[in-house]
Amino acid sequence: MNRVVLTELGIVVYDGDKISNRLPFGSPASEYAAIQDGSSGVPALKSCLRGTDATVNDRALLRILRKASMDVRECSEAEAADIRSSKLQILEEAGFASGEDDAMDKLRRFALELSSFRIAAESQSPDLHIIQAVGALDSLDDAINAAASHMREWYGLHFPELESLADGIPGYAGIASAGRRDGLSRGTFEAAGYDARRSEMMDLVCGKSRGGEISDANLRMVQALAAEVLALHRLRSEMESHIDEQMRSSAPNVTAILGATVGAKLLSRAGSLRRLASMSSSTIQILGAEKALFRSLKTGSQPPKHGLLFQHPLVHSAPRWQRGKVARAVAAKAAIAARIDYHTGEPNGALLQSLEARISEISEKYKDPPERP
Amino acid sequence: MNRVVLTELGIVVYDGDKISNRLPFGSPASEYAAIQDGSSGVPALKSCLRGTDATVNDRALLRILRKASMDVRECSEAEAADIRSSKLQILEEAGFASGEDDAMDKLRRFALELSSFRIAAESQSPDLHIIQAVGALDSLDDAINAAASHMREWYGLHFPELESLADGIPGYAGIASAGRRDGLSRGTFEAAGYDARRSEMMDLVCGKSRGGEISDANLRMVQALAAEVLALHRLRSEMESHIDEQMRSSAPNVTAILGATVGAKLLSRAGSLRRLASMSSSTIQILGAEKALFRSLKTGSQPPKHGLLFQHPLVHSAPRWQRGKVARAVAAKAAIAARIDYHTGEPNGALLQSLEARISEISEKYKDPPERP
Amino acid sequence: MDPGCSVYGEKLLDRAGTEYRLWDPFRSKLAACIYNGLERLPIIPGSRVLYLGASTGTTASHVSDIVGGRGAVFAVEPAGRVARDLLHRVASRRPNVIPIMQDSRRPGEYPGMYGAADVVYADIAQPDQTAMAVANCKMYLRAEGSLLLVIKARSIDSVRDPAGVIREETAKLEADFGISQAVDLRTYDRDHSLVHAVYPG
Amino acid sequence: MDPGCSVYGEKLLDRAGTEYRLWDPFRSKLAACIYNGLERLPIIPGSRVLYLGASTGTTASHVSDIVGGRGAVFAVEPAGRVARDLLHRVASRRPNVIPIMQDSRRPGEYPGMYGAADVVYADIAQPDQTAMAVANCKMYLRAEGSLLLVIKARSIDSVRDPAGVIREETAKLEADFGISQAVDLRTYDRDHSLVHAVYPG
Repeated sequence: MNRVVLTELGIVVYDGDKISNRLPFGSPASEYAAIQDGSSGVPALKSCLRGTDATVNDRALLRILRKASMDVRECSEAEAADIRSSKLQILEEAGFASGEDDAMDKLRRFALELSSFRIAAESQSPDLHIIQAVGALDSLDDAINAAASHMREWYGLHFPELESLADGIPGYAGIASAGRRDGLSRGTFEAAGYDARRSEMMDLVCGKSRGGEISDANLRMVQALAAEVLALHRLRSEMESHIDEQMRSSAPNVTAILGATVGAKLLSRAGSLRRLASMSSSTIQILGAEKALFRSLKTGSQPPKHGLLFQHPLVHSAPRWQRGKVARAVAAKAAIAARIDYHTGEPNGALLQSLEARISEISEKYKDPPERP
Repeated sequence: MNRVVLTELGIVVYDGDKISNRLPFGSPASEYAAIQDGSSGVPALKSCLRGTDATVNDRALLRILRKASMDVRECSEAEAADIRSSKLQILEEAGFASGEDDAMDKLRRFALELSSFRIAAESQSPDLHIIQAVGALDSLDDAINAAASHMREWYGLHFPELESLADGIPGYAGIASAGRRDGLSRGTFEAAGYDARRSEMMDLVCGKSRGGEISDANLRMVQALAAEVLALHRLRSEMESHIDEQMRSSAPNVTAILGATVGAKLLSRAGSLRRLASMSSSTIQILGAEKALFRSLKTGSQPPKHGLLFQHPLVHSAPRWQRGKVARAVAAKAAIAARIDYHTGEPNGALLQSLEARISEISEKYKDPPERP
Repeated sequence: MDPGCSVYGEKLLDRAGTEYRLWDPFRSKLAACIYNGLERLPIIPGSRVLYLGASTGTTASHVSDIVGGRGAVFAVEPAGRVARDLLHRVASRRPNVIPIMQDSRRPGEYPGMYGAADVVYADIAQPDQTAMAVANCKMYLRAEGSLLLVIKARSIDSVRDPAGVIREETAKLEADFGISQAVDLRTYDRDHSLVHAVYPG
Repeated sequence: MDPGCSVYGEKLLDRAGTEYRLWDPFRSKLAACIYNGLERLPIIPGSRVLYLGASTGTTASHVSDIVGGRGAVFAVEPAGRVARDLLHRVASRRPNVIPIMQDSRRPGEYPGMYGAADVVYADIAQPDQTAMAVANCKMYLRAEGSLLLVIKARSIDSVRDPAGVIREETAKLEADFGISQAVDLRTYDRDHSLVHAVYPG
């Protein structure tokens, strides 16, 4: 029985107590990392082991060998412990280091380099990018609202009647971009997205507007502002679609349970998918309600029933007395979803089904509001 | 001696107590307003008065007739009072109304129409537009800072070392727009506005960056964000230039004393040039420090020495113990400047000279800090 | 004077076929003054009221209701957003309101004004409010007419003790008026008083 | 171990030719613990310390100074921004620090770790922190080695009474360890305790 031992500096194959093969790494951190992520083929090791069975001390290496249909199994915990405690001797024996001091030195250098790789890899982790996008989305919303409010007030000096008729930001911006009142027609209003009736009303008030004239210079600035509002609005839509796409692809279960938007916000509040996956379901339930939580701890009042989770349609559309239970059910499934997404990323349809069943149960069982004491 | 009486519904010319000419207005509000703003030529009246002298009850009409070199002077206060109290009879006598009830009705309709004109005219008043621009400028600043912060953090996942090297928002945005690290060169950094030395440093760290890879989809969003930051930055600059231009043209004295930016902010806080012009110099001194003012009233502590005025270079660069006096001097001149700008809009160079003299005086007289008690 | 229309969100009530409007003392200083014990309200049906600082028309609309079809409210407010509301929501809808878009410091230039006023109601938040009101009274207020002057202490001097400011302003009237009553608008408006003064003419 | 370099802004002092670093109890829980009366610090020159939750390396840098050139600090922190600081500002500059970018829940996967530890120092803000620390001790802590476990009550249960939480967590150790001392980190960190437990092996 061969024993395959993966070390930081190379692979050693033991036949009994003797070393039968030694396969040092030219670039230890890269090659070790390649084995961990399954991208390495370890051809040299495979040819060493042809036709024999072996125990392997590392799961990633085990998977690679199994994929190549080799007869391998995981070594025992006792053996793993033994390898861990005699690491330095193994490295010296295998000739990967000239002595214990050299082994310690090489191991440290390996650790520095591998750490660097892992940090780089982590920073390309999709969840971090999603969190950035969510932050940008919130800021875009703030920017759009502020800019649109100024645009309405400013253009409103010229055409005040438009304020109550032109709801919606891109609609108003479309009209303001078109310039002075005397240049606007039903066509302009319709092009801005309003229906025939609304456009006709706008055209009517436009002719009788009591707003003041606007100078060329000021008009130019208002139109520039309106154009910017439209540009921000477009970017915001793109950002939202991007988040939706990314959530579906890198956190499919969280997306199935919470939806892309709420899921991304929870992700953002947690800081990473890893952190979200390590949260208990009660933590997830109140993520976003920290102020209310601490207040309840101070004053001894009831703790909050839900934080960001309130934005989930299932929670906020439930009758008031059911919300706590619904939030708890959603949070429980979300916690599981996050763990699945972190560890495997494979979609699991049963989760959503199970949640829907539980929600029906709640809405049946607690159909009537509780009696007032 | 003729007596010219301007009424809301037309002009009446009296020879002694008899009416010698009646000149009704076809469109009372428009024609009355045209006389008030001096745009009317009143040819009919001028031919009535040819070769005679006359008293006139309205200053605007007086100016028009004087410009045509007619021999006219203002009527006495007694006569003005008489006209005011017998307005209805005058209108009936002159045939502008069929009776007192009709006169009252016509006067009210006149008032509604003239009010409408005045409101429209006021809303095209340049100071209101400046106030809109100032508000938009503040919001643009907030939007730029927020978007730039996200851009830096997001692109920083890919190229973290850039954070400390690329100061300034348009510079960083220029680099982030250019895409992945491997596509950046010294030329990119220089094009973004950095000098040769800085660009070389950036190129160096770029090659050794420990940032993660970035997917096409995420890169596209970051680049869109960077492009938006640049667009907002450009709009902001335009807005600032616009405010500067407008302030110089419609409030030249306030601009001379306070500068365009501080002047526009004070204007914004006051709500209009009319309101700023009706403020006392002590109110102007603390505009913007209302919270501190009310706090001092509640707690009995010292009231604030300056509000927005602190942003004026003369105030914040003065030694601490001189600031109150400097702020008072600036506020005093600003109050006068606002009144001149509201009433005539004519630049007055003496104001600034007088302020500068006072500032020198303060800096001489109070050269040394007061002794500590 | 404008049935079916609520000017500032006040409740409309129907009593025996006549519509009444609830007059809110937290929104209208004149109502506050009445609540706090104004002995005699000189504004009656048929009064001609010169209203300085009519603002968006909240109180002016109630004055319009009181003076009725034979009275008149000359509502003075400088052109601006506030005046726009006054025009659209009050003056254009009520046949007895005449809007005058002018600064109260220029009483000689009130297009639409005619005759003398029975009452001058002045609610202007400016440091020179009292002098302004007096000038308007001298030009328009009939003999034995009333001045109802709202004194806002903080507009006149934001640092001094309000009671002292109010006393001082009231004293400025004594030269030309007989002071009838001074009502503190406490509960509804802090550091405000309304002075009822009669003009001998 | 890294002269001339301040890791977290701490003061560097020169005494008789040797550079010392000021150890701030408000920044480092181990320092706080010593200030609050830790009787015996098991970390000595030459110690091999497995540090779970090394964060940005504030405390780890001081441990590195104590254990010196013949000791080792295996600093475990999952890859991320915090770990990046640990790597650049502490691990890469100190020859006795070995960075291991891994979740402390996976002690079997610590590349760079070798041999047994004399001390396991665990400062992880997670609900299952105690179980995590115990698993690491069973795998790496030598007989008669010490566990220094920071217990953060709020991370374990944000609603319960902290003292109760700390008692409960300490009780979980009693099965496998001899409790040497529990130090309240009050003044420096609210609702935190550091427990010194000895592992019989």
